Amino acid sequence: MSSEIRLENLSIKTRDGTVLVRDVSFAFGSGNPICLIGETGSGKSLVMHAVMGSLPDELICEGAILLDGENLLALSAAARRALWGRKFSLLPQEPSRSLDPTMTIRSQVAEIYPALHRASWNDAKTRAMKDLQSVGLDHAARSFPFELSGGMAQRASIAMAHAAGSMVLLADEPTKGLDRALCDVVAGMINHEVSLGRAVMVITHDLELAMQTTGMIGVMRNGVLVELGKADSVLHAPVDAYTKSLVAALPSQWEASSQNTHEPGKPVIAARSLGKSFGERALFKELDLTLRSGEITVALGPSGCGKSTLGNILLGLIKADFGTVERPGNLPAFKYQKIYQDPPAAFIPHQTLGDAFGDLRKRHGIDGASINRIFDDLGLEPGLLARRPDAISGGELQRFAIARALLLKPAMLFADEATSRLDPVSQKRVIDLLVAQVRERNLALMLVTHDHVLANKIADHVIDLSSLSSNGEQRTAA
Amino acid sequence: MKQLIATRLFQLVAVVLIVGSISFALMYFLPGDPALRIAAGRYGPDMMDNAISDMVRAELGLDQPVLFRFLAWMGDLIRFDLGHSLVSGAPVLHEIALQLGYTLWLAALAFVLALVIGPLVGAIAGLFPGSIFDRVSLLVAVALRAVPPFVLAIVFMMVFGVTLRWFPTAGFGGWSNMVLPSLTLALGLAAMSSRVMRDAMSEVAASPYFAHGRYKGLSDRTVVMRHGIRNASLPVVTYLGLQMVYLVEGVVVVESIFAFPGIGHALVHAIIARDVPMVQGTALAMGGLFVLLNIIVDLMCLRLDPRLGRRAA
Amino acid sequence: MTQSVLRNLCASAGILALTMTTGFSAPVMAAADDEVLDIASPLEISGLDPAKSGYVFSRMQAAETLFTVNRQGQLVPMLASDTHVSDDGLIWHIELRDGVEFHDGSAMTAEVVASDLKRAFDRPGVLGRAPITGISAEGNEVVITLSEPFSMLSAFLAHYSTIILAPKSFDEVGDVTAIIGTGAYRVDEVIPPLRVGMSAFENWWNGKAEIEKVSYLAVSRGETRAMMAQSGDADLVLSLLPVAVNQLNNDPSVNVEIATIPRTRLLKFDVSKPFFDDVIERQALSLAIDRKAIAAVVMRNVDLAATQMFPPSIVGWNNQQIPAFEFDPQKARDLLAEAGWVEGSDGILEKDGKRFSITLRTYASWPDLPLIATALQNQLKAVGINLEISVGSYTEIPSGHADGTLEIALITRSFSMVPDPLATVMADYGPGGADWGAMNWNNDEAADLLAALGRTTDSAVRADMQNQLTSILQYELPTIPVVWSELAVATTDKLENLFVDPFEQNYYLSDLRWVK
Amino acid sequence: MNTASLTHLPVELRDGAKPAFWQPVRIVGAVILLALLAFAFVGPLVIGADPLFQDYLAVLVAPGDPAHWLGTDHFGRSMAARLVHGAQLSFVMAFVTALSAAVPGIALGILAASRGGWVERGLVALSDIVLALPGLLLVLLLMAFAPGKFGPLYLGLALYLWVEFFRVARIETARVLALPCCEATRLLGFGPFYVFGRIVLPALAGPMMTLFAFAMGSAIIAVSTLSAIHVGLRPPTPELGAMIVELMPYYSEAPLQVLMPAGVIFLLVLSLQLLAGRKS
Repeated sequence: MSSEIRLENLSIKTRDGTVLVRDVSFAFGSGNPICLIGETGSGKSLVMHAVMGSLPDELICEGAILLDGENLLALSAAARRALWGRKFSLLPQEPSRSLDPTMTIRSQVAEIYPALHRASWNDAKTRAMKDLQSVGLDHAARSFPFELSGGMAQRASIAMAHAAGSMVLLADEPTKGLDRALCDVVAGMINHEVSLGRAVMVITHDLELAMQTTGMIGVMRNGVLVELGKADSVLHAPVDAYTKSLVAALPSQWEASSQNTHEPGKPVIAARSLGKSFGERALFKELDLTLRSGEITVALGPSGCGKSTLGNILLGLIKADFGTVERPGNLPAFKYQKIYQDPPAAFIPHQTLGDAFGDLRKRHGIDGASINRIFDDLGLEPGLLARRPDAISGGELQRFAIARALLLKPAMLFADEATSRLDPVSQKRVIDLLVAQVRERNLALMLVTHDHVLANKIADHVIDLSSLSSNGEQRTAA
Repeated sequence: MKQLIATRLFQLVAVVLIVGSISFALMYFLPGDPALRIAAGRYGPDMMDNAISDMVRAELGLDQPVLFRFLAWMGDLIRFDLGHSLVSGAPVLHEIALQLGYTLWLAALAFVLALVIGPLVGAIAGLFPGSIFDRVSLLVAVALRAVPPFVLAIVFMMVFGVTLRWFPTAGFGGWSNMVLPSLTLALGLAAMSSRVMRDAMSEVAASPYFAHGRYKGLSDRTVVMRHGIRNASLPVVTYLGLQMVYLVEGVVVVESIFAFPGIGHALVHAIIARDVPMVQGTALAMGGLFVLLNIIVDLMCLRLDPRLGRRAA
Repeated sequence: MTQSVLRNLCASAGILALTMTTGFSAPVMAAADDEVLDIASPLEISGLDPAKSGYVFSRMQAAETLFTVNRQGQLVPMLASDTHVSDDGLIWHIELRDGVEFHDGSAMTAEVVASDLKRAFDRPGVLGRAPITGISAEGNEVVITLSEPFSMLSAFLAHYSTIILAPKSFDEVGDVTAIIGTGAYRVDEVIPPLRVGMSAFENWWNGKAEIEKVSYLAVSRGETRAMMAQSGDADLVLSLLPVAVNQLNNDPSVNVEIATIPRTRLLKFDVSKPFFDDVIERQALSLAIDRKAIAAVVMRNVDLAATQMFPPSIVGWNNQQIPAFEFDPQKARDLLAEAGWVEGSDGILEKDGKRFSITLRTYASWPDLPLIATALQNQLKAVGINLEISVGSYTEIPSGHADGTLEIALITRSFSMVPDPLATVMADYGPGGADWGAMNWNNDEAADLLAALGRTTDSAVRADMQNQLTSILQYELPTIPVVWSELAVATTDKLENLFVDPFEQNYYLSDLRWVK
Repeated sequence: MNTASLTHLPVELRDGAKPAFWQPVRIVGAVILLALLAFAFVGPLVIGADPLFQDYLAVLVAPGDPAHWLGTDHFGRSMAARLVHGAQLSFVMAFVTALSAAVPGIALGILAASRGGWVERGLVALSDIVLALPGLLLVLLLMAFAPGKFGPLYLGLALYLWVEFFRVARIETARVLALPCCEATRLLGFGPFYVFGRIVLPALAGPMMTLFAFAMGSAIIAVSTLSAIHVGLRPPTPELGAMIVELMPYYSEAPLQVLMPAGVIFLLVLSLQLLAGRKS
């Protein structure tokens, strides 16, 4: 059987009438998947939850969502609920967090059969094993979610979709927090599902993933579907301005940053024969590197290979097992700053940015002018200062983090996967800013990423730690 | 696992030593001459006089220097010789062995009741945070904690014993006698654990895996049963471990009100008669009981949370 | 390590298993409608030794003494049948009742009785206070020889610490392992400290008890006892709280019987302390106490206000001639002023720089004592005396008496421990006083009277001496009586023929009957 | 049971400013608490009656009587007067107890979490031991030194109430210190005091408030429980816990009087509980 979902002028409002999504129309179905792209808050996940029927009660849908001609919006909440699993399955984002931590994945798959297909438990167990085989997880049937890598967890949730036997598959940012290698794996799995004849809808800000999924691409911005078309046409001949900027934001599209030609700057950090291992697994050994002012060093490698650890050792946050770290001209500690992977986590949750910067000024006697200057440089509007971190989009917050660091006139910046959680546009913006600041203020930047393309575009030096890292797909370091 | 039990045992040993020292200190510092207290305890206030107490002093060697007596005291303790009750003159160990039985039954029943009531109420409240049920359960929980256990006990006696005549008001020996005392204890426990469960449950209910369970197509009931209760009960079980204190001490009052011959009852009377060896013995029994119950709780946690299990393994 | 761990675990598991089983060895507490007579009483069984809880077994008619007190309060033989005292009063021949059988079927012989009494004499207890030089058996007579005439011997032999037990009751070292008496009821089980189960003894020398089975439960809290009476969980409830009496009187299914008992709540104080060294100070103290109010509020019965030391129920000691205690705060103030106490700035009396502020010790074993203390505190404040109340263990009274730290204490004293009040009075008001009597009070006249009373057996002569003694106590006030006591007993209406023994010697269970 | 959270709303729509501290629940709590404090501290001035004055002609008067609007106790003492004075004493004592339990408890908890290592292990072991000791024993020991005084009684309670503060404080502190924002803050050159002041303490505030509420409650309850077994009884001083015990025997004649002190304790715990916020 095949199924088709058609959205007609779908609008989503809050009870007080604010429009979050306006007049979105598109269709997807068996053999022709769709991939909705857009930054956080563009409304793409609202659309997905509208299709799923899992929007919070505070939100109202207008228009129509037709499943094989039947308008789902006309159905009662209970009736929508009845479709979950049977017709719709949802691949959660960060699946390792979406699986019950205290239950083996096998029984988490198995439990679906009695619930949906009135199967006996023994029957369920055997069928669950088959599902796990189909995604190549039979060896891990008895393991718990915390023992799985992101990719394995994602496959487990696909196995659950299989178990449910639903024809419609909604994937919610399936590559969030995964490194490139895993992203490709996930993309492969999704295509496989498509080939199995499922109607697949993927929402993501990961253009790479979008490219790998054949079918339609919809680009959303501020709740409007700005562009809709075949994947390759959208990605190679974008019409809408925003789509253009999106495509342009792809690292592959960047023009290589002006390699610094002038003579090497003075060393800021010098590490000799560093060695570090977790348990019996050696991350790296006999590693020498020197960070020089005005230079960009990129540490490359899949998750868990120890590139973040390396940075933390240089910052003095972790002790190395072997080797030494020298800081010429012994500057105060705060001259070595760090930009975090997950911006909100780097800010004090209940403190407004205004207070945060206020305290920073007091602590280091910074004059207001320089703050405003940096805000201008980074294109940050002071209006946001009244907000708390969780109320600011990742891109902006990351730029505040950079501003915060730069205010201390650092000698060295360590950017730990600083852009992996941002949509392409924000990512490009942040990277551009960093590069600009490095050149301008002549500071040393160490950037950790798993994106080769990005690395090659901006790096003066590249350290590839994957060579030292052991197995490629083990637990993703959050 | 090993390490876990080792810690608990260390706890037990420390408890024994400290209880021993405190008890000795009590014996020494309590107002009045210990020999007199012993005599009074043995022969009743009307009978007792200083003549008898002199005899007792000689008999128990209470005229030796303090340090000597302390060492002797601890020595006996380590050989697990708890001495004789000042009141009945029977060996403390023997008396406790008898009383512990009753208390264990009471404690066990109360524990089970609390495990049924508290988490159940808490789970419902947690699934509907802010609902009427949630608010009412909060009020009741606070009320139960604001009323001394013995008041609760009296109320139960009046309602279930005198008015309804469902259960015997006091006494011991049969299941029916256990109901009111254990209920009195259980409600106090349940009051708190229900709140813990409530918070745990509302957290779990907001967790992505709970949502995913529903997206998988499981009914609310199934999700709550398979993914809700189990995860939410983790903090509750740990918490109950702490609350054993409440249970063990609740026993004290409840038993003496319901004329139930457990260690709690014994402790009360030991205290009133300043029967220090019994105080020490019962205190040790309670300490031991607490540690034991906590070992059980630890094991339950291991069972409930595979993460702990794998780490311990 | 693990080895020991495992061993420890097994051990604790073992103890668990063992103790768990004890939980339900006892029979289910009988409900009201069955044939078992359920008794609830505050008295706990602290041990089997007669000196400790003999009174439980004697009152429950499990074990009996040679003599006892009849319903009129006269001392009469029980296991004894007849007594001959030599003319010099130094040799007592006590003839035993024939055909008395212990619960284990063995016969009560003079040898058995003699050894029981020897044991009671050697161990702490009243008998030790008697001037006994020898106890022996002759035929079916027990012969007791004295160093000096002792009128109270038969009374002492009615004390619960002298109950007669079969030889099988004792182990080799002479400790009591079971109560095998001669009484109307055989002890089936004892679960210290709370329960005794008994059944009627067919071959009781005085016939057979009406009610087949008796179950005794010690319930320390008065509230609980009252509820057990109401709920019918207990057929016979002893010593109800005064409050409970009113409450139960309104309950048709419960009958309440009350008897005044020879027990007095009194103030004991150190007469050598400057607060009490002058007799008019003690009289002032007595005048400041509103006994009627206390009796009404705490005891719930105005008639319990003490007019003198001994309640009317104690024949021969309650003295009609002497004037009753009065309540007159003004007069109290005048007397205190006369004694040199002047009101200080804070309204508390002072005398050469010393405040009349004293600590009153009392204990809660009798629930009304702290209440009375509270009332006294309030009443004495009115005449400028400040009381600090410290509720502790009763043991702090004798110890305070011994080490002289005791200033004033509120205690309760029974005069029927030994059926002849003289036994108690002699100890308490002899030279220097005693733990539960006067403190540092010396009165030669009283001392002589007591000594004489001890020797005299002629009741007429005694009565006269007793009157002199009581009037001395009334005027001298070595201790200040506050209120008398009564014993309130509740029974279901299904029970008849109850007699409440004012001397607390016997519950007369053997006479109780179910209403047909 | 709505599990879908609003996280997929555009951030612009989320309430950026701090959520108001004065939510209705808190206001209710504050109002009750203020009322109680007024009752306990202003009451004595308003109600002239002497809590110790006994009127044997008006014993156990039912509430609502013109002369005694809250009735009288078994000595004819004005319940109103005794309640206000009792509340005052109990509140102060309970507060002192809870405080003397909370301060060391929290301090040690933070110390253990931030130091770690043997310091932490030692403190944890200590707390485990104290937990396993029947609190009664500690109280008794202190009572032995000063029989019939409230001070040592409450101190004895504090001796084992601190443990719960310690445990929660330790776990919570450890959790917070592990957050990246602490690392970030330190990197930005802020000292440990700033980290504690701005990150740890705010995070601790909520749970600690709740513990405090219950600690105060348990302190009063413990006192009454102890007086029920004649420990620390000290007539005629009015103290809520002891009052319950004193009035207990009269439950059938004056049930309301028995419930009054309990009611005051209930309101106290409830108000603090509401004030503390959701977690319990």
